[in-house]
Amino acid sequence: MRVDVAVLRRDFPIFEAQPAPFHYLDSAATAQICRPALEALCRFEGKARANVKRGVYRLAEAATRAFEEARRQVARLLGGVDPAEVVFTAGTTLALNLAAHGLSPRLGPGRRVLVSVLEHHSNLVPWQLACARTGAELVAVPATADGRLDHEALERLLDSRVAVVALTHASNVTGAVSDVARVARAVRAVGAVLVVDGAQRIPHGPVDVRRLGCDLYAFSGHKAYGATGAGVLWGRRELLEPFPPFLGGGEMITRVTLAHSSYREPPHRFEAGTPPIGPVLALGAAARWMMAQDWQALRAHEEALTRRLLAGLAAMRDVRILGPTDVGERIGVVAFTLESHHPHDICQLLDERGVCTRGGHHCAQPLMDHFGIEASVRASLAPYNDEADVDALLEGLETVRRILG
Amino acid sequence: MRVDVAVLRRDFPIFEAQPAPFHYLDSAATAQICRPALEALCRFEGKARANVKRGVYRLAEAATRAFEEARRQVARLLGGVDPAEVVFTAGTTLALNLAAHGLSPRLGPGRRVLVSVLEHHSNLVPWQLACARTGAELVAVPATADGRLDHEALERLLDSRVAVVALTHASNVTGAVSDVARVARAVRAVGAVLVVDGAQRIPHGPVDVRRLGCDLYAFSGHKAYGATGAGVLWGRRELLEPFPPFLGGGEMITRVTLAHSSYREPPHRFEAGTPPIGPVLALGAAARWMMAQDWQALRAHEEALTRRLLAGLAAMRDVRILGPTDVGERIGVVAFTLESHHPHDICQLLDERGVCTRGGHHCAQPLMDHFGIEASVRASLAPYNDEADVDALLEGLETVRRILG
Amino acid sequence: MSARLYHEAILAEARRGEGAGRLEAPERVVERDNPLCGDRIRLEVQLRDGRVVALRHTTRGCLLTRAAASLLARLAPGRTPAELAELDRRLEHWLAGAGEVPDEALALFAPVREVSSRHDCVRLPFMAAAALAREEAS
Amino acid sequence: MSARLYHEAILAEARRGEGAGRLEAPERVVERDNPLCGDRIRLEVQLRDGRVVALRHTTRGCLLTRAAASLLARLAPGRTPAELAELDRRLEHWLAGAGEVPDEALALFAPVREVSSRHDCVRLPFMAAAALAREEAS
Ligand SMILES: Cc1ncc(COP(=O)(O)O)c(C=O)c1O
Ligand SMILES: Cc1ncc(COP(=O)(O)O)c(C=O)c1O
Repeated sequence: MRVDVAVLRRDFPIFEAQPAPFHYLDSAATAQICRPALEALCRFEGKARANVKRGVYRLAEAATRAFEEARRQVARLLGGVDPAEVVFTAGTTLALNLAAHGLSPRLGPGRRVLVSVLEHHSNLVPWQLACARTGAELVAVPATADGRLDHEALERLLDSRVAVVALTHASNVTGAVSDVARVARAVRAVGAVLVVDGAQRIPHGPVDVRRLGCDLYAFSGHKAYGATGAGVLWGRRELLEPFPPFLGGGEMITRVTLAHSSYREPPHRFEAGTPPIGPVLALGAAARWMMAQDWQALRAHEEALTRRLLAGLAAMRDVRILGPTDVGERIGVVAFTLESHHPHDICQLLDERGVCTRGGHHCAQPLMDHFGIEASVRASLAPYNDEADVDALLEGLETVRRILG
Repeated sequence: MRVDVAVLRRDFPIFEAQPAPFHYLDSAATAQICRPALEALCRFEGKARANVKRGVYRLAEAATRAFEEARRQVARLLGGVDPAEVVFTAGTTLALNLAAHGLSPRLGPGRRVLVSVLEHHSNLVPWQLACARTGAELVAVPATADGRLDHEALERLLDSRVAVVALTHASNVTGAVSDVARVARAVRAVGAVLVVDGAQRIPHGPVDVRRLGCDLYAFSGHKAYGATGAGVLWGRRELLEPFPPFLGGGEMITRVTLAHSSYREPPHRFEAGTPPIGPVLALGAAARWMMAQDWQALRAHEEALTRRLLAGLAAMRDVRILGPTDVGERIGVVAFTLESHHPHDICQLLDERGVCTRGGHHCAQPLMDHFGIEASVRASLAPYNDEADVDALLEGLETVRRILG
Repeated sequence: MSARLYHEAILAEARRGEGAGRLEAPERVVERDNPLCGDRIRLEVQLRDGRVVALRHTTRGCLLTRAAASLLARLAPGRTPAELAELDRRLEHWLAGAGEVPDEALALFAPVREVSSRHDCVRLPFMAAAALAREEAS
Repeated sequence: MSARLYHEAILAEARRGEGAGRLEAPERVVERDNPLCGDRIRLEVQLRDGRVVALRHTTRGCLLTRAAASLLARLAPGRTPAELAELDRRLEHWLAGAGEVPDEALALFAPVREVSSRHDCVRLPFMAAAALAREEAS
């Protein structure tokens, strides 16, 4: 099945709204929202709003039902897990902070947390803070020269001191996809917990977290065709059960006196206060949209575009590509540098032709250090991209050279 | 100026969408969204989405500009504070957890945190957790028999041991509004910090936080005619400046290496990861909508409705009103019990007539204990309510009696 | 819809309040909160040969919870804690729209099936009874 | 719009790179990051009677930052740190659309005023210079 991008774009309202040329190649920063998610959001906020979890009037009951239905949709997207294992958060960043807080009782002097140099700051800074708090040691797993996780190095670092391994499923810079199943077996063998940052991987298709064998999995709605404001931490029930409360507030308690509070079971214990109901409903609708797609076809489409982009870049003088060149090992997130031009200047001039790309360190400074650079240009693909988008970028780079010399 | 509710309701799309009868009296749980907020939300998410704070292409730049403009609107709503003092969060609950975390360095054995028995769990549990972490002592400020803050008792409790005083501006159960300016003077005299939970007060009109003299002020967008998913912590710059980072992630750092991170100045230090951009834009639009209203007229309107509701309830046998009866001392949040019927049964039957109210402990169990009850019914007013709403509730209560005996 | 909820049989059962009160010397005590409204039930139980021989409850709750507590008091004697846990499980499913009513005596809750916000009100006494089994197991 | 940004004067100024390099024995050193892109500038300064007599910079940045650094190197000598802080303040305002260009030499940045995402690129060297004054004050 070939993907008909024109048809697929009908599911994404932005393409009607933005004037041509509009080559959106920044989906790794935020993807565009799909129509069902936008409709769920706007319908709830504008036409049917009530708070969830406690009201008995029909509007409130319907809101609660829709909220729990969103949880079921996300559970399906993650391979059919128990919905009670799906915790709604404000995004990946909050989810990973919750994970680091919840696992803190396992940390302490003599214990280690492994993170890779590929990590986004959101899967690094929370562990730095947790280590500083508990006295555990943060240890870096190196990357290969082409920006993949160094699986052998990781395995050498795994021993009984390791309490937690926190890794990104797919890098937001190099696009490299790690072999989480392989890592999970090795991590389990030393009795450690595996936390996976799925923010970049989920937008490229459903993930069976149980099959992968990880313990916790985080992602954001806005990168997965939902709305800004909501995300997910999935966790194995046995692991979440003993997590101490993180944020205190309404809805997460069973009983409160001034002296003492007792806390509800997961997921409610971790959903303090009014949740981002509209964004959660959008996330549920986006998950359902994702489940309805033909991911084999979308994957082939993405690989073809990635190949075209990589080949076009490789054919240019002084371009350095920051990730693996084998499209089987990566998603369509492609970062690169031009030797003689700064990423910001490049992105600025690409915008001139309606090409939206991102320049900077992409919240992955340790990886920039690994490559010995400060910043790069990143083009990231989603199902709604086509060859014209890729070609506009490649032609745009020629113009950049012409203008900046 | 009399308020023309029919005109005002045109600003609230829900009233077109919900079939009559629709008497929404649950605005204290979540208010309905105003049209400009809904439009800002749906427009951004559906037609103009890009991530904020870093992109240089025009769509991203416009998103960043809109985001910072929302900050300025909120700064105006709070009396014209410095926008850099406005931290966007996921809601009041997260804002208060951030406050408790940020103030933790001031806590420790021998230090005290005062909270009142009027507090919502979101302004209580974070302080319990902070006290448990630091060894500080949590001390309760009592309420009066009619559910107001006992100002004298608070003043007697203030001494040099007190590091933090955390109080609600208006109770979400009794509607009582505390004299924050008076409290602030007394708190300042002992060198403590005053944290105010403004979640219930803000929806009833702009607040000049500098004039009040408090140090930190929290509220939620969804209770103030914005969207779910965003809230605010305002803090005096000198106070926020030394706050340690709370959530770790992207956008809150200046530089990250694996060994060490350095953090940006407020507000960015506290806005880790992708913020809830759509909900923040909605909050900004709601703040602007609020600033355009005639609050003197709206206040008079609310007082008249509150008086009508209180009088109607007082005229019924076996009704107990849980707040002050002087409408000058309260907002239109009215909780009550019927001696012989349970709040859930009452709310369920009120829904029959399209009357949306809330039954339960309202996340204020210590206050329920104060009143010696488990739960109550709460009707809460917003500018879009009218006499028909109040009368539908009062008549509904008669029906409840008829059905349940 | 909700008026149907408060039909005569439920009101009567709630008023009857079968088993309300306390035992002289209870062998087992369970307390259970409904976190959403603060409702609370306290069960006091006497067992013989692993089966309930006496059950009393102190219930602070809505009509549905009180009717359910009264029914529990009638259904519990003669059952094991494990059987009560199974009863709760089947009650949960039936309320959610799946399967048969777990006991004819509970059929009066049929209108509650459409009102998901109140399922936990009906279940509270049965969840408390199910907790007896969990305590036993641990 | 952004093509206008890269007009000849800016490109030439960036290429000129006035003041690039290091001082033999700098009296004061300031480093400053642009947290958004990781760009960095290091200023080395020599003062006499409270005025800058020599300034060198090591700049890793985009064309705008490099052009601005070059201009700073030309504007700084003879000024006090407080005057440089004032220059940055006025540059910020001018970029934001208020007031006059703080120095004719900076007028080449006029097209940047419409591109708010790049204001900090232009300001980075001047913010670093302003930090000299803050250090002095503290
Ligand atoms: C007084 C008060 N504080 C805090 C909160 C918590 O607000 P949110 O649930 O939006 O975080 C509420 C709302 O439920 C409230 O009424
Ligand atoms: C790999 C990775 N992890 C985490 C994040 C953080 O996600 P969010 O900003 O939605 O919290 C991102 C996105 O920027 C990411 O790319």
